[in-house]
Amino acid sequence: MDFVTWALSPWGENILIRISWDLFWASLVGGILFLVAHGGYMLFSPHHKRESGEVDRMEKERAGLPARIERHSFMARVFHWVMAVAMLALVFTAFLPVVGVKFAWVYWHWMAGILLTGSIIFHVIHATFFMDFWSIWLGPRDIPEAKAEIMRDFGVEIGGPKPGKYPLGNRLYHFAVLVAGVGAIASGLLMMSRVRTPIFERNPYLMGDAAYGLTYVIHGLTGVGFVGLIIAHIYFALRPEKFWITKSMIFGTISKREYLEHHDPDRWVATK
Amino acid sequence: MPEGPITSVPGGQPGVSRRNFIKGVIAAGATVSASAYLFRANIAGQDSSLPGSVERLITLNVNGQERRVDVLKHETLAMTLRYKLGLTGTKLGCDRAECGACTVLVDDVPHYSCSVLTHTVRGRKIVSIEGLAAPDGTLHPVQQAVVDGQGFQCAFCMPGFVMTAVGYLKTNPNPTRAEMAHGLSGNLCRCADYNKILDVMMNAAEGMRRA
Amino acid sequence: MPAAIRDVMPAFELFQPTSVADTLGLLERHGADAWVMGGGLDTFDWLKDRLRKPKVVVDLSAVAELRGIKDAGGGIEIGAMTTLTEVATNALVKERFGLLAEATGLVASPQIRNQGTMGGNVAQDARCWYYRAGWPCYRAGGNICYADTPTAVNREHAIFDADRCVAVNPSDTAPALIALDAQMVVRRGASELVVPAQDFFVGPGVDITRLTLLRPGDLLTAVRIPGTWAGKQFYFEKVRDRQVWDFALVNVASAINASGNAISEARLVVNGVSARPYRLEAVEAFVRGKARDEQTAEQAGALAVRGALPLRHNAYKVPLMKALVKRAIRGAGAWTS
Amino acid sequence: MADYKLIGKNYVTPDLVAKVTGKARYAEDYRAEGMLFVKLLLSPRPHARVTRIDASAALSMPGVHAILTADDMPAPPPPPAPPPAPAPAAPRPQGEAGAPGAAAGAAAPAAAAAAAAPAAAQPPAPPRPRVPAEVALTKEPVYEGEPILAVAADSEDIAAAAIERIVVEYEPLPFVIDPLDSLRPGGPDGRLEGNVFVGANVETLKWTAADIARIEAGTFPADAAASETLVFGDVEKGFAEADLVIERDHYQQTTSHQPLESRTAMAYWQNGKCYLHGSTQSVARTVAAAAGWIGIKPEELVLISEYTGGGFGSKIPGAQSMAIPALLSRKLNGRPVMMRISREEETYIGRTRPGYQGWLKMGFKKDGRLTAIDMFIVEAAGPYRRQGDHATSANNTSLMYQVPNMRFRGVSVATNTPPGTSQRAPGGLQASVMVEPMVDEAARKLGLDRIAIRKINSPEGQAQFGLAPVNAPPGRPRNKVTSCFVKECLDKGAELFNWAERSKRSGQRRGNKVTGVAVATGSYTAGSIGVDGLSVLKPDGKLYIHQGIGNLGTHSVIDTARVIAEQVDMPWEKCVVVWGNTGNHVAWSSVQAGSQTTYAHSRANYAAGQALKRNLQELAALELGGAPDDYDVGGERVFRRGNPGRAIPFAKAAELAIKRGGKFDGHEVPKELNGMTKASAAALAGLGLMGVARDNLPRDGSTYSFQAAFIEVEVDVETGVYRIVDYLAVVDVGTVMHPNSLGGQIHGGGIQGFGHVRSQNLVYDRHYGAGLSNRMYNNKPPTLLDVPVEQPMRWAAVELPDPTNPIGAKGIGEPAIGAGGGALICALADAVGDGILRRTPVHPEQILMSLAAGKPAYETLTAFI
Repeated sequence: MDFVTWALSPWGENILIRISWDLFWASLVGGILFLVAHGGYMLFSPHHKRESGEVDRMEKERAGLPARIERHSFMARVFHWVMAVAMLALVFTAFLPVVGVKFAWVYWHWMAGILLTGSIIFHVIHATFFMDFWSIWLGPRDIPEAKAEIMRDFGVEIGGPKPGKYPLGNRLYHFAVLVAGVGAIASGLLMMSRVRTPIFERNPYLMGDAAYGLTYVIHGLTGVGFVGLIIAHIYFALRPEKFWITKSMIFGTISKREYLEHHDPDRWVATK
Repeated sequence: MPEGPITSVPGGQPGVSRRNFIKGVIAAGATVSASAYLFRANIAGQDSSLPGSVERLITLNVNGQERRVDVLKHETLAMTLRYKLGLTGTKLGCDRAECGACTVLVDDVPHYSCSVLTHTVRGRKIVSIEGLAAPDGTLHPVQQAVVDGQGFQCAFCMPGFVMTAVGYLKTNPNPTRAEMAHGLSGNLCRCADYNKILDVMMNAAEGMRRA
Repeated sequence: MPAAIRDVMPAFELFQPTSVADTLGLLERHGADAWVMGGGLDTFDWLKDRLRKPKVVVDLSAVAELRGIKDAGGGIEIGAMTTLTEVATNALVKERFGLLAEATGLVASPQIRNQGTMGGNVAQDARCWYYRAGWPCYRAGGNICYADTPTAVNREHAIFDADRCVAVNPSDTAPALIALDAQMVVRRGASELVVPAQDFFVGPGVDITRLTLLRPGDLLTAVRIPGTWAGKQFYFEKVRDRQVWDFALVNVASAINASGNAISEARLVVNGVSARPYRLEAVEAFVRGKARDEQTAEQAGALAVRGALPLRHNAYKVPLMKALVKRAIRGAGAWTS
Repeated sequence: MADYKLIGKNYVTPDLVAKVTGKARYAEDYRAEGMLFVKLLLSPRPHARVTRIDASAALSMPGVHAILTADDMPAPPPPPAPPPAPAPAAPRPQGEAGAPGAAAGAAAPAAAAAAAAPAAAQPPAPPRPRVPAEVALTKEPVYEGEPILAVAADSEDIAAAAIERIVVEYEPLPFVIDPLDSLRPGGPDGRLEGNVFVGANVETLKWTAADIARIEAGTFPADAAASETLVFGDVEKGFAEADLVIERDHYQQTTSHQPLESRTAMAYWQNGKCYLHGSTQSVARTVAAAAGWIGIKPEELVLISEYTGGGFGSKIPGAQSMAIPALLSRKLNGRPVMMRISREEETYIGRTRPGYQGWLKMGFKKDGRLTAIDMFIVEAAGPYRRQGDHATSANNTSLMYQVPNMRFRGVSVATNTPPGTSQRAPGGLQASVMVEPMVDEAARKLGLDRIAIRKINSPEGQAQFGLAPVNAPPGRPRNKVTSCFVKECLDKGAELFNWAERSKRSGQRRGNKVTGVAVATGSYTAGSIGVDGLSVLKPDGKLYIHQGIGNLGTHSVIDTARVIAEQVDMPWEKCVVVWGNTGNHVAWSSVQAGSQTTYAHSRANYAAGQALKRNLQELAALELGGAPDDYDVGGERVFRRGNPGRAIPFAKAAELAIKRGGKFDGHEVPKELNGMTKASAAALAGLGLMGVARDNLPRDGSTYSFQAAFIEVEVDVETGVYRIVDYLAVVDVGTVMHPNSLGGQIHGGGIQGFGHVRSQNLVYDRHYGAGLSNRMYNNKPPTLLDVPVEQPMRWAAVELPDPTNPIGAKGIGEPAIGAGGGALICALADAVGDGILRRTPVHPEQILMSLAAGKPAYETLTAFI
């Protein structure tokens, strides 16, 4: 398996062209293997949910809470789904031709890229000014939470910290998407200097061969990264024990019990 | 030729000495030393049981003679004529089908011999410039017309032009000057003696009609 | 980095099958290692430049069933290995489809037509000089089009439908075949695809590394021309720098069915302007029912070039194409009077 | 005109049957036992330094025998010094091996440049770096495709595979493709030593930002700094007197010579001598050059070049690359080594005609008389040395148009493109293509006939011409020609072409086709002197004529031999011409360039014929009594005048000469002969009666030939496509020696001129400095269908002998190309309008786009596109 593709420049030098498409297959297979493995484990493993007693107690303590608690605002949900559509469009327009489905994909790809970029700019502004910006971030205080999660997955019954608005897995995923997304968008924007768009003056010599090679490799790596990430995301969204989150991304709210069961009300103070 | 060089290339299969194989293969008149020109062992191997597989040792009909020749799979007719059969009258001007100096007749039809695999013309009648004149030295009417009109300058293109003219005149024995020009247009003359070439070839057409 | 050399053909194993069945067997057996060779004129360039080093070359010259021109009920079928000279001089082709005979007669040079084949001419690769130099451009699998940069020399390149790559289709016969509603017969393993000529060609948006839909292992066996356009009015013109060897800067093929002075149906195809032979369906629709006169021709020319996006050195292709389309509507002879 | 038996008659050259039967052997047609094959590794970069070569993987391959690198090359001889003073002689001393083109303006010292240039562009102070000589293999490649190393192997297959296993690392260096880029402040320099060639030196010259701004606005900065300035008269005064002044920017492309035979060579060593089979224009003159490249003495080299597949100036003394097989063979104990040069390699290493970016201004009186010409040319010289084309263009113009005031300014820019050298009428072609359309424009603006405006300015008789450096001492006489009959050409052509009627077709339109009719002139040097003739009359009754000239296709190697036969009335069937192999003892010869051969060798052979005749006369006097002058030759005998019975047959005379020895059979030869001739004479001594002499005939002035060309074209204004309908050339080449050959030269030159104007081109990607037109279908030499094919091309000669040549002959090859090219571009302008076509090659789109825009609608000054 090759990781990258090289070519000989007009001057006879080895130049980086892009990643090897072997990596796409690796990511695809890796993603599928992960979900098979995870699904299998979840079926047969001794992993533990939290005890319901604690939740019952909290429900009593916090009777004032409304029955439905808004987890994702309308704008946040619109953003998520727009981004999801853009992301899927990007991945499919990128990789269908690789697997042999030939169509004129470039236009749709960069258009989807623009849509994604736009939606992310919206998201950054929205998150900064209208949401709890830090709720999605990772930090040192997540370590005990991570530890507890892992212990539970290995069948150890343990209490311990609950997440705020976003469970740790959510936040880890967000972080991965953030890194891959920034990489994909930045490299993608640079790559648009090599195709005709109304947005950029085409100039394939904007950077040197090596810089473009690196750009293409970053774009490729983030692209195949998304293949795995998307597989994992969809998988988890469809898992029964996580389905309440999926529903909340559609309808916006969760029940009081879900709220108390999965969140630390002190870290995420429900407003409604 | 040096004693039995091992003619393998790295990355390919182990080579074999071709020296003994070649002995007696190269037909009379060929320059043995030049046969080293294209020596190389097969790289993809040979499974003669497959349909369409070819032997290296082939028979060519060149200038009316049957010639047994060892021909590599990737050898062009121009190379076989020039380096295996000693027929250096066929010239290589570009080796890329864009000058016409290497034109020979294959079943009376002008072809760029630089762009024909020798294996493709097995069993077909090949005529090069050396095969035009009669055995007693009497020139072909086209050759004679060239001589009579002091045609061509450096003449590197001449064998190709003559062969093209011979082939073309078989399809159109009575061409107009413009038709003749189109017939000969696949040959380049860098001395640009085109006008005189057309003159002598029009005379050649007449010479052939008389002959 | 190792050095490059652009001379001396690399060695390969040669197969000269005598039937289509054997050919397909060889192609299946050797997969992507096999290179199909027709007349060889495009092939030798790649091999002698050592830019392609196939392990196996399958030479079609001995496959008799791929040769010849057959009468097919008002239309004709041309075997893929029929030489261009045969096509250009064949009585049936000249009688029914003079357009194709004329286009074929203008390909390259007499010797190339004597050897080059119908199949080879339509399936030939792009001639962009950057691509042919072996540079790692999009078409070669790389990530750049060297012909579309601020300093590129792109006089011969595309004005339509460029998608990253700006190479053009170099064929003279392709526009004629599309104008005649020809169909390409392709063997793909056990199946036979019969594809309209127009769909046989693909643009860079769809497949940037190939000009046609032929994949490794595919074999173009024949070109079928239906009787639809037999004996109709045709026009072909090729503009090039030198009247021999050179590929078209722009060429045009038209087939017109006219009753009296009115055009009842038309086909118009231009090549040398995009990576696919460029069929002018809008113009065909526009001229339908119109009088075949100067005014229609003029308007058709203007309509034809709508949407053209020239590069730095090929803006001339716009007025040139306009003029050729105009002439193709007016028809042969009309313009010199 | 003298009554000749041979001269002026058509005949069949003795090499023709060999050519037409395929028996003629060119360099690649030789075979030798154990022959190895060479492949070259070429630089992928336009300018770099080789930092590392690892050939171990290649050398370990079975069948690979040796590698040759720059380290194996002998030290090059020091580059020739520029002429001490700008001689008012021929514009190009086509001469010395490897360095054609040190022209009159070459030595223009810094002062000249300084005088013409604003202070800002003062050339740097001495010492100026000299240009290193070109060597066949290099460590500092200065153009893409320059050979770095060579591999010898059992086969080309193995050699090619070996090349692909060699690792070469390069340190990139700045490079120049478009000369104007190099003249920008801060622009790249084509050589480490500088960017502009001045004489034998490299200097640095940059234009001002204002100059560059003008280029970017699309006009040539005619007041920018020049590195060379030549003047005659007072150009400002001339323009002040003018009633009409026209100025135009102008571009001409760089073209590759593309001889059909590439510079293939084969070599082996035997008994301490190197036997070299190569492709060269001149044989005798190649020996010293090739020996120098190999690093041996000329006596150690046997050069064989019986047939040469064209050169056009690119193989004047062979090619540096010939040293490669010779040196590889020496490494391999003399084993034969064949180096086949591919077409792509030929395009890289096979030389070019320098391109022009320039400006021309001409002033005319109302009657059409020229008052002043001002010319500024930047030439793309390639990486190795100054090309004199630009200065030669000025010189030629000052001859063709007898203008009282003229100035030339020029810059010869080092470009990292294939090396420039003379190409058929270097500077002469470009002069016609540049000047002729402007003369036509003036004629139209002044309401004058186009022949009339030429005749009023044309030279005649021993016309003077030439420019001089601005600091040249005053009162120095100008150059002059030995004869000139261009007006006669114009008159004769006008009649044969029916100019009065034909020119009325100018601009006539039929449908979309417009007719253009034009006339143009061309001129070029047509020979000089200084060579030897050698012949031996043998007892077999045959006359052996030993020619040191190459057989490059002009037939002059045979034509000039007939001069000796003519002197002694020898039947041509009994003459044997020996040529093409220095092992066969040939005479020192002129370099075959600049249309030299016919003129110079008819003189040398005339001298040899006279010596032969004198020897026969003296021998007869000794044998039969009386004085030598009592005897004459004829009918293969030397006989007593008035008593033809007292005679010695030639065969007998040869025997007697051997008996008598001394000067009769070549044991004593004139001291003034060149060493090569002496050595050949010594080898032939005792074999018969010898006639050997040096050309000491008088000569005053420079010899030039002239041509007037008449043409009709048809331009399709809808597509820009055009074709030539009719063509007539009338030449002043003195006495016609061989009509069929002359016709070939005239039309061959004319068609090459068409090729320059209509299609031939070199295209470069300037980002990578890489050639895009290495293939013939991209660099487009003219084809058979680019000439008139319905109506045969016609030619005629005015046949007025040159007084300085004993038979009245002048060279014939070069004026034809300028006249042909000039005529074509004039006819196109006649059809589409003045001032539109300022760039060659004239592609269809220039016509198409410009007609639509009503002005030039293309890049007028950008090079290599």
